[in-house]
Formats: sequence, structure tokens, C-alpha cells
Amino acid sequence: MTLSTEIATLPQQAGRERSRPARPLPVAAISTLTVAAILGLWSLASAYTLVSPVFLPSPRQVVLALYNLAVKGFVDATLAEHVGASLIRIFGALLASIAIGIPAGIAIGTSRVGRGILDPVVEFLRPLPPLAYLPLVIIWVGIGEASKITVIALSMLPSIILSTSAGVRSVSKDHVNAARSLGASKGQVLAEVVLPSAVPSILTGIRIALGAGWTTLVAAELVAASSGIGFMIQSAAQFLVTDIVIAGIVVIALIAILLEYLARQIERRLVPWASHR
Amino acid sequence: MTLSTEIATLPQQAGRERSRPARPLPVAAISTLTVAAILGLWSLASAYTLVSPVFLPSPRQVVLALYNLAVKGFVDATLAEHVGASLIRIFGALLASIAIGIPAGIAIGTSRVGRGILDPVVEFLRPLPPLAYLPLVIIWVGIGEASKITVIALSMLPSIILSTSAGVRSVSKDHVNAARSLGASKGQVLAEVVLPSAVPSILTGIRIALGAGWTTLVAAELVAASSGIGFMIQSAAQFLVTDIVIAGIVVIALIAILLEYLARQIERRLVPWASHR
Amino acid sequence: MSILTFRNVSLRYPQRAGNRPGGDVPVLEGIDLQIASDELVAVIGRSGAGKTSLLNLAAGFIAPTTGTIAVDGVPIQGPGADRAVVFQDDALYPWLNARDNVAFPLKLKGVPVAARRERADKLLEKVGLAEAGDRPIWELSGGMRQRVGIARALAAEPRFLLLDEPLGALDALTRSRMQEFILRIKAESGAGTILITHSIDEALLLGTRIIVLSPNPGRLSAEIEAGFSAEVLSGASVAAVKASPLFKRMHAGLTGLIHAAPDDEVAA
Amino acid sequence: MSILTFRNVSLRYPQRAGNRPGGDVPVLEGIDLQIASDELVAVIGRSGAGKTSLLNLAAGFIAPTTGTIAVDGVPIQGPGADRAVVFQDDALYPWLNARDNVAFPLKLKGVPVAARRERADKLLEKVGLAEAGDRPIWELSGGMRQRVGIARALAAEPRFLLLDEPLGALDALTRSRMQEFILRIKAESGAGTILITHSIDEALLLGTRIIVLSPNPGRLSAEIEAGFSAEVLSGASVAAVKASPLFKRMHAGLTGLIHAAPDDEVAA
Amino acid sequence: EDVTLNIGYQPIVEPSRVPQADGTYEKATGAKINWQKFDGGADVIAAIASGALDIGYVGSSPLAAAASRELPIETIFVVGLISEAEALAVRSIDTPEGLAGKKIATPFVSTAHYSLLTALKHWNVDPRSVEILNLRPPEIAAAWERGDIDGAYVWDPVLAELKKSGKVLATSADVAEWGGPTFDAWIVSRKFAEAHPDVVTAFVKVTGDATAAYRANPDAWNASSAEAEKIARLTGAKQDEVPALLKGYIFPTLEEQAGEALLGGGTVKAVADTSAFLLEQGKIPAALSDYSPYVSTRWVTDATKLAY
Ligand SMILES: Nc1ncnc2c1ncn2[C@@H]1O[C@H](COP(=O)(O)OP(=O)(O)OP(=O)(O)O)[C@@H](O)[C@H]1O
Ligand SMILES: Nc1ncnc2c1ncn2[C@@H]1O[C@H](COP(=O)(O)OP(=O)(O)OP(=O)(O)O)[C@@H](O)[C@H]1O
Ligand SMILES: [Mg+2]
Ligand SMILES: [Mg+2]
Repeated sequence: MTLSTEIATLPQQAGRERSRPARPLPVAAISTLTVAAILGLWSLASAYTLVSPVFLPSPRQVVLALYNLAVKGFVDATLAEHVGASLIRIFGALLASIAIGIPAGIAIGTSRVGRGILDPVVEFLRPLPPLAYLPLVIIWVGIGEASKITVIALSMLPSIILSTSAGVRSVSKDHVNAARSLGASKGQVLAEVVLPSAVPSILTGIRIALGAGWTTLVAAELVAASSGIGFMIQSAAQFLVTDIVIAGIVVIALIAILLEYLARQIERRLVPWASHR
Repeated sequence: MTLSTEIATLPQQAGRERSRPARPLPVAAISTLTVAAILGLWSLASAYTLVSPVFLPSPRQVVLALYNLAVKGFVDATLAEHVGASLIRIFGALLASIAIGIPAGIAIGTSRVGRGILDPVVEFLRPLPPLAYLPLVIIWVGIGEASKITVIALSMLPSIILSTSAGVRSVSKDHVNAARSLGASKGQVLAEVVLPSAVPSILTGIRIALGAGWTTLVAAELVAASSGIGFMIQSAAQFLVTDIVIAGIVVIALIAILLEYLARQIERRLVPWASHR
Repeated sequence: MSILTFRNVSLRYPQRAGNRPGGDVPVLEGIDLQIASDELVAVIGRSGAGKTSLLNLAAGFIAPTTGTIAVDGVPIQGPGADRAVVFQDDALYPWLNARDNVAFPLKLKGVPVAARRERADKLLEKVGLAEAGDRPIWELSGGMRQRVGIARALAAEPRFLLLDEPLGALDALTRSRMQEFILRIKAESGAGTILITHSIDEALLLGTRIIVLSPNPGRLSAEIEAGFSAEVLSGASVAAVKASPLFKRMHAGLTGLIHAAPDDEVAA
Repeated sequence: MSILTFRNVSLRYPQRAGNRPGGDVPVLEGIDLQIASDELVAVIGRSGAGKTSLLNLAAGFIAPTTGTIAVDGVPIQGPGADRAVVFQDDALYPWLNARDNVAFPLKLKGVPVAARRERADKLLEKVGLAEAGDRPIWELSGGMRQRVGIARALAAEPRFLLLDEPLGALDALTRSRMQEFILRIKAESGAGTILITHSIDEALLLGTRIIVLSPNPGRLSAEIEAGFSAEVLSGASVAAVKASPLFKRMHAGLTGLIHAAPDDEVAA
Repeated sequence: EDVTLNIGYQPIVEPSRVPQADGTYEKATGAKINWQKFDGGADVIAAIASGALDIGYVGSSPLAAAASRELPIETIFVVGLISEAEALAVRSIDTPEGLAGKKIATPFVSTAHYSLLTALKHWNVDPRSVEILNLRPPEIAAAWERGDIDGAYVWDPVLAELKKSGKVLATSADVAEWGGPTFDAWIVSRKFAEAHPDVVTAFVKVTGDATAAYRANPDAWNASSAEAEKIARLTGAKQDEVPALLKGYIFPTLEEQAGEALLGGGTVKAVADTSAFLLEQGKIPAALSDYSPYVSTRWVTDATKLAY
């Protein structure tokens, strides 16, 4: 994902820069400009009240709401508490789905029996809408933290399972054969060759899973939550406190982007070889 | 994804079958057995009322509910009408997100400006919970079909954009260079080389997007729907008609599995070369 | 008669992580070279000497750091249909069958379907693959794919043909047949040809001129005219040509030239 | 002294789409072969003759359709540390640095970290890469990677070394140095070696015995003893050895044997 | 003139489902009507504010929230005063004091939520001593089944499910007496009301007639009646539960609407009280001094005069 074929600029990849006099803007600068432009449009839209402020508060109002959230809180908890509660759920769910999904993905990727048993289960779980199975989750795991974590984990599981099994299957046959001819047992082949090769794919799966987890946060926090970003958004939406809804959305997006950035960094540290094979 | 390294059975891949006397069970048979086992457990669980029938009706009841749904319908529409309404929304959203996502993915994958502008937008949209932005969608696009399609499309877009840009970036540099030295213009390189190479990745993205679309179906049909599987499930849940809820879940899973199967077939027909590069 | 000219060309890849610190690494320096369309210039040199870089410059895939590359006096502005490349690993399009791969440059030119089909079939016949038009390329053996690649390059009717180790992974027999084939194609198409090869035998047999590239940075350390290709074309047996004292002397001389270069990695 | 024995081995790949209809395609038939641990058996033959298949059988990656393959009379049950393979495209683990790649077989055996580090460094020194231990393998050149692969195979202390075209993509100089290196390693380690090569020169220079595999289905069409490797090891110059009449006669003979095989794809 | 009327309804068992099923509204208003189903008042209000809806069905809590945000809406008809339909059902708790330290669930921001808080205030039970959980009705049923909660303030049919193994501590009828009435109402967007007053009047008239029909003979709407069938078909409720569900509300007739107890004064006070309460709870940023602009007797008065 880091390699890019800049079709428009291929001839400039080496040596003298033929047709471009100035150094091009870095991608980060363009992104910053984009964000600034969006904020500008938003400010204009609310300045000229193109949309009722009840439904599109100005950026200023949202920042104010964020400040109030941080200082005074909303629905009996401060922003930090809401974020903390949600982060614990997201990471709890991530741990759970890693603990279940990686072995399941390995089973699907390495054995026909594993594939036969787990493939239909995964394909069944993948499209299920969380709102539909919420009562079933409560019946089985109750209304404690477990239920929220379960709902989030169910949305994360498929991508972790699928990316693990894809990673496992893409292991080079030569790498496996080499290990076996160097004396590796089946377990050693799995631990020393198959798993390391699958790591880049698993990391990609985890990044996708994190995104999916955030999208089910509000649904998960419909269940007997008393704090959490999703709960906060939900409560605010019911009372038309739109500035808090938007502040919540912004907070989710910022955290998710931060985590994505961290994940990409970790990926670069952990598997520098992924771009070299 | 079709290539599998069966570590446990590598030595048997050719010639005489060394240690295995009988032909192994095909994967499909194992899957059928798995489904049968799950149905069996479910029957037992409801026969011994391990779970109250209000929450887990027996398979027989669900089949009966399906029959009644098909013949008499529920909340003023038959099963076929509900399924039809939802399929139109899912496919409408799919078309919309293909129409937007593929060009966006190409822009991200081929140009730094495209990446600079669109990457933050995609990363912002990816984690957003549909339940959080539902009121905003109503405000901006109203309560017609457009709002439902928008909600579903928003959940589909990221995977289509990301897989398109990944596909575009993975185009072989040699393939691009070859086309250019054979006289291709920039547009021709895009149309004749970059896009065809990205097709397998785009198809994978569409499969993932379909799964994501189904998971937001209930949320999308929370608002101002008068038919649809998600609407049906939601209405039934309000009045604790659990057999219909489960029947709806089963219908969603079956349709999704069928579509996944079709997509894999299309993939095999359309890009037979994908497994040969 | 077209002429491809390198004038005082040098190339540095921009500094990257892993390269030596302290500035860009010079890869090619002071390259002056002319290739006319009746020539086949064979380029030999150690691994890492800059052979592929030279070819990429000629193709226009990369721009030189200094100097100019021109065709008939007009500086090149990037890749173009006048300089077709045959890649070492074929670079055929897997989503097209053999015929459509060959017809690809014609499609780019907007030639109608029927006409390009006919032309592609003629080219496939020329490279001995008359039957293979409808086959997906992954069913073809390495040698067959290489020939499809050459047919595709010829379909572009280039003024120059740039071949990067096109016979690298073939066994002795298949390789010698492909060598004869390249000679014939070259003679027929009249395209000026640059052939990169690891084999001194091959360079001597096919080249009208042989260029030795010495590494660190890559410079033209020798240029030798050779006439063996004319002999082979006029019917002499390859074995007889190789057995001639002149061939042996030139072989020994070129081997010495390559080995003479300063040592780098292989310290064993 | 160990012995690797093929007894009446044949191999058919199961019928697949794209193969000729009417049953499995025979790839190898009636192979009888013995390799002692003081031998270096060079295998030559046309592309598709079945050389790689033969090596895969010896390695235990695939099982023969009929016949047995045994080490010292014990039929092999799959791959094992007694038969280490060096792959054409090295098959090093990119997530390990050069040293850890070499130490990999020791790790499998449970050798403690310090001991395996020491042993790996010694092996790296042997293959002339004393400095490269900490480097990620993607920073190494082709020749360096090939040597790491050989060091890794040696670390397993195999009784047999199976080499599949290990020098395929190297330039002439690097290749000749690697040839000398393989000869020395073979002599030191005392492991019986199978070397697959496209080059008749290489087979003659390195092999104590040369086997010609003829295609469709693969059979042993000739087996020739050769003593040039002993000459080279005892100090004779490679150029001199190649210039000897015996070498030339054998070279011509082997070339004839390969070319004599019935024709298939290359119809140009 | 061709008028299109967008109505947002909720799947509540009440008499106006019958004219909705029969197409009576279309006939009386002469408009083309799009019926849109919603599951919560907040979405109805968002839709009205965006102009997508003209008339909508909301509970008193969302109504108070919308009015406090000064959205251009008007209450035109009080559908029903919630009485037995919503109640606090508990398990192994006998007195209000016993609620302390227990887990009580309710759908937040609903009329039930408001009633629960009002009841606690009436009993002088500190809401903070009770663990109040936010759950939607189907999830309340599941949590009750599992024994995860000790009680819930919720509506039918989940309430009926809870009553099977629990007892009722208070109903909304009780809470109304304690000064916290809750109700459901039809509201209209002012813009539409100004443009098409006759349509709104006709709408109110039909709704009033349906209520009157039910009030005239409630027992005729039994489980096997055509009315019950129509209500069940539109809402998804089980047909044999419809009569019981209807009994949970007090449906005022058209004549009673304009009275002092309802649109004529009581409703404004109820909305103001609810808003004050929400403000105290920190749910809305500010309350208004006067809520009378959001309630109008004009439509019920006009409708009474209307005759076919
Ligand atoms: N994209 C690049 N960035 C930086 N350095 C490069 C790049 N491509 C090649 N080089 C360096 O330039 C030098 C010449 O490389 P080039 O590929 O032209 O060699 P070559 O003669 O074709 O070698 P070979 O026979 O191994 O193919 C090498 O030292 C190589 O490391
Ligand atoms: N997995 C396989 N399934 C079916 N046929 C195969 C398979 N692997 C090899 N073959 C066939 O077996 C024959 C021998 O292949 P092999 O790879 O052993 O040849 P080789 O002598 O190593 O050729 P080369 O010199 O090109 O590497 C070929 O005709 C090939 O098409
Ligand atoms: Mg090169
Ligand atoms: Mg081979």
C-alpha cells in the first residue's frame, strides 16, 4: 500500500526533473488544505444559515461543545470518560476478535476441515445487522460490558478471520518447502514460516477491523450503557443537541484516524520486509 | 483466495497418495455437516427450552414464520416485497458507491493530489457509525429512498475506494512502461492497463462492500421505510415477534451467501487470470 | 535510416535510505553513443553495471541527470512508440490472450478490430506461434511468451527495439533457436536494436557492435565491431562460427574486459 | 558414506484442466539412480524435461507415483533435514536478517541463541559474507542471497545438498566465482550433491557425474563420469580445463545428447 | 389543486390506524398522502424540520425538546394520554424505597423515561440511588428474561411480558395524577399549516372521528374485529393483543381536545413542565418562558365545525 505507481509522473522518477520546475506539494500539505477547505465551506454554510443551526451548528459551536464536553461533560460523564469507556470496549473487542479470529483464520487457511466448518459460519456472520441480533446478544451474554464488546467484536471478526486466512494461504510454497527440508515439524512450519508470512495481511485486517468496530459503536452502546461516545451521540441526537452529535462524530473520526496512523507506523516497524517481497 | 497451501497434506499433492487410504471428504460436504449440526443444536436447545421461546423459537417455528411471511406477509408486505425493497436499496447503493468509489479510488491510487484530497475524507468516513449520522442524512437528503441508499452506500464506499486504490497501485510498473513504449497516451494507460489490472482487487472490494451494506440495512430502514427486510425485523422486534426476527436474519444471511457465491463465480469468469499472475 | 543518440548522458538515482550517505549515487557517467537502425548493439557488463538503466534511459522510462537522448536529433520526451521494449520477464497482459497482446499497440493506434486481428495473426505466424493466438498467456511456456513479447513490440513498428536479457532463463537449445530468431527478425524489421545480455557468446553471435559497460559509475569501457551475425545470417553454422579463432580471440578479449573492472561485492 | 537411491521411480501429476485429456501426464519414468555422499551429480536436460520434478522427489516435496526413494535403504517419508534444498529463487525468509536465516535450521533443532549465532556467523564467514549478518536480506544482491541460501542449507548439516539452478541469473564473472565456491563447499561439507543446471559447461566443470534427462516422459538418457572438478580443485585454471580436448569432446557429446531429444514446442 | 401530504407515524396501537388503513384520510383531505413509519420522536422531528414531513406523531418528551429548540411546529391533536400502557414493572421489590440500588431499565428520552423520573421524584427516591439503564423495549424483554434487570418502565407488549413474572409499581395513569402527564400527539409544521389549513383541519377531523368510533364502543374492537386486523397489519402487533394495547391509553375525543385539560391549557403546562424537567436533567440547553405558540386549539375547533 505504500508503493505507488504515479502514472502521471513516471518519467520524473529519476534524475533531472524534466517538466516540473518546482518541488510538488507534499501529500500531507494537500490533505491539510482539503481539511481547511471543508471547514471553510462548513463555516460559510452555517454563517449564511443555509441549514438550520439546530441541524448544522457552526464549527465554532462544535468547538465550544467540545470544550464544554471536556470540562463539564454531558449525560453525567465528561468527554474523557466517554472516550475512555468506548476505547476500552473497542480494544476489548479487538483483543477478543484477535484471540478468536487469528486461530480461526489459520484453521480456514491451512486445513480443509477448518475451512469446511468455519467458512459457512463466517459467511453467515458477515452480513448480519447488529441492530437485529442485539436482543439475542443480551439473552446470551447479558447487559454488562460483555454485550457491548460482543457486538463490536462480531463486526471485527470477519475481517480478521478473512485477512488471516488470506495471509496464511498466500505463504510461499518455497518457504514452506525450505523449512521442511531444513527439518521443521508441522508445528514449526506453522509457527516459524506460515505465521510470520501472514503478519502483514493480519495487520491490514486489524486496521480494517478497527474501522468496522467504530461503525458499530453506537449500536453496541444502545445496550444499557451509561457512558461512551456512542451513548453520548445517541443521547444528544434524541434531544436534538446537534452540536454534541457532531462533536462526537468528530471525536470518533479523529481517534480513528490517529489509530490508523499508529497502525501504519507499527506496520512499517514490525514488517519492513512486507514491501520487499 | 482460491489457491490454498494445504500444509498438512503437501506431500500428497502429486503422485501416489502416500498415507491416506480413502478420498477425503470434499469441503462442501463438511460445510453441509456443519450447518446440519448447528440446526440440530438449535432444535435441541429449543426442544429442551434452554432459552425461552420468546427469544429463540425452534427451527420449525422459524420455517413456519417464513412460510407465513411468504404467503401472508407482515406489516403490510409479503416477504418477496420486503426482500425486493431491500435488494433495490442494496443494489442502488452498490451502483452509487461503485460510481463514486471507483473514480475516487483511481484518483487516490494514481495522483498525489487525489490522494491528498480524498485520503482524509475516506479516513474520516470509514469509522462513522450510521446510527450517529442518521439524523444528518434525514436533514440533508430527506426521508425518501435516497436517505436509505445514502446510509447503505456510505458503509460500502470505503471498501470500494480502498480496494480500487490498492488495485491501481499494485499495477505492474513493467506493464505500464510496456504500454507507454508501445505508444499509449496517459488515458490509454489508465483504460487499457491500470484499470484491467485493478479489476480483481475491485471485485474483492465489491464483495466486502456487499457484506458491509447488509450490516447497515436495519439502520437504514429505521427511518420512514414501509417495507424492507430491515424494516420487517425492526417492526417484529418492537412487538417481540421473534420468529420473524430470526426468519429475517436467516433470509439476510441466505441472500448474502448466495450473492457472495455469485460474486465468486463472476470473479472466476471475469478474471481467470487473477490466479495466474 | 534513423539514429538514436546518447550525448554526454549521466544518471544519478536520488538518494534513498540504504544508499551510501553523502549524496546521490552515480550510476552512469559520460555516456556517448549512437545507434543506427541497421545496427544491433549488444551491451554486456557486470551485474549492477547499469545496463538496465541504460535501456530505461533509451526507452524514456527515466530521464537522464545530464545530457540528452535524441532520435534523429529530436530529444525524446518520454516513452514512445518509436522505441519498443521487450522486457526480461515478458510483461505481457494476462487479461488478454496471445493475439490480443500482439494486437495491443494496434488497438492503441485505433486500428479497426478485423485489421488488427489479421496483422496480429501474421506476426504470430512469423514468430512460429500461428496456433497459439487464442490461448491465455499463462498456458504458454517461457519461450513462447518471450516470442509473443517480441511480436507485440514488432506490431508497434518501432524504429528501435530495446531487448533486456530476453533469453535469460532458457535452456541451451531453446536459447540458440531464439538467437537465430532474433537475428532474422532484426534483419526483416530493419529496426535498430539494443540487446542486453549476460552471455558473451550471445553478444558476439548477434551483435554488429558490442559495448562493454564497466561499473561504479557505469561508463562505456569498450566498443567493438563484430561481423559474426552476418556470417550466421548468410548460412554459416553457429558451431563453426564459434570455433573460429577470431571468435575465440574476441571472446577472450571481452571476458578480460569485463573481469578487469574493479571488484565489488563478490569477495568469495 | 550415505547413499540416496531412486529405485524404478515414475511420476505423474494428476490430470488437471489444460492437460491433455485421457489420463495423467507422465513426467518421469523408470528412474534408477544412486548418489553417494562423495559425489556431485549434475543434471542437465531440456526445459520441461523433469529436472525440478526429480529434485522435488529427492527432497520429498512430492511422492513418486511408483517406485521408492531411499536414504541408506530407508524410504523417505517426506522432506527431512538430511536433504537440504537450495532454491533457484533463494526462498530466504524476508522477516529474518541474513544471520537469522542461516541460523534458522539451528533454531528448529532447539540450539540455544548464543550457540546458533556463533555457528551462523562462522558459516557466513565461510561463504564470504562475514559483514552481512545484520543486514535485511532485501538489501543483498542476487549473488549474496544465493550464498546465504547455501549457508542456510549447510547449517542443517545435511547428508545431501539439492541445488536447483542456483546460478541461473548471474553474470559471467559472478557465476564463475560461485562455481568455484560450490566446488569448495562440496569438498568441505562432504554432502552428496545434486546440481541442476542449464549450462553444459557448468555441469562438466562441477559434476563428478553428469546425468542427461530426456523429456516426454523424463528418462535418464545418459550418465557420464567427469573428472574436471578434481582438476579445478587441485588448482588447474578453469580456462585451461575448458580448453582441453577432452572437455570439448564431452561438451559436444552432451550438446548432441540434449539436442537429439524429440522436438516439442520450439518450432521456430 | 394537488396537495401532497407527508405524514410520519409510529407503529403505535391507536384508533387512527384504522382510517389510515382504509384510505379515509386521502378521501377527506383530498391530498395524496405518503405515510412514513418512524420508530422514535427524534427522527420525526428531524424529518419535519428538514421539510420532509408535514405532519408527525410524537410523544410528549421529544415534543418538549423540539419546542425548546424553537422549531416551527404546532401541536394539533392529543392522540392519547398514556395511562396503563406504560408502567414500572419490577421483580422482588415491594415498595418504592426498595428501588434503591436496583437496576431499572427504560428507553432513554421516551415518555416512559420521563414518567420514571417523575415517579422517583414523587416518591422522594434519589434517581442517583437507582441504577437507571438505557435499553430499547426488545432488549428490555431480553434482559428481564435473563434476570439482568430488576425492573423497567416500558410500554406494551414488552410491559405485558414483564407483568407475567413481575408486579407493577406505578403506571403512567398514576404518574399523571402526581403531576407528570405523558401523552402522544400529532404535530404539524407551521409552514404546511399556513399553506393548507383545510388539509390540516380535515386530518384532525378524521382522527377525531376514529377516536370517537373507538370511544363509542371499545368492546366492539375485539381481537377478531376488522379494526384489530387493520391495526395489526399496519403496526406488526399481534392481532389478539390489540384490544389490550388499546386499553392502555385514554383517547380524548375531538370535543374534549380544546378543553382546559388539553390543548386549551393542560398541554402547554405539560410541555412546559417536561421542558423544565429536561433542563434540570441537563438534557436540553435551555427552556422557554412560554410554550403556548407550540400548541393550538384552532384545528380542533375548526374540525368540530366541519361536517360532511
Ligand atoms: N530505482 C533505483 N534507485 C536507486 N538505485 C538504483 C535503482 N535502480 C538501479 N539502481 C542501482 O543502479 C545500479 C545499476 O543498476 P542496473 O539495474 O542498471 O544494473 P544492470 O547492469 O542492469 O544489472 P543486472 O545485470 O544485475 O540486471 C545498481 O547499482 C543499482 O543498485
Ligand atoms: N504441478 C504440476 N502439475 C502438472 N504438471 C506439472 C507440474 N509441475 C511440472 N509439471 C510438468 O512436468 C514437466 C516437468 O516439469 P519440471 O518443472 O520438472 O521441468 P524442468 O526440467 O525443471 O524444466 P525447466 O528447465 O524449465 O525448469 C513439465 O512438462 C511441466 O509442465
Ligand atoms: Mg538489469
Ligand atoms: Mg526447473
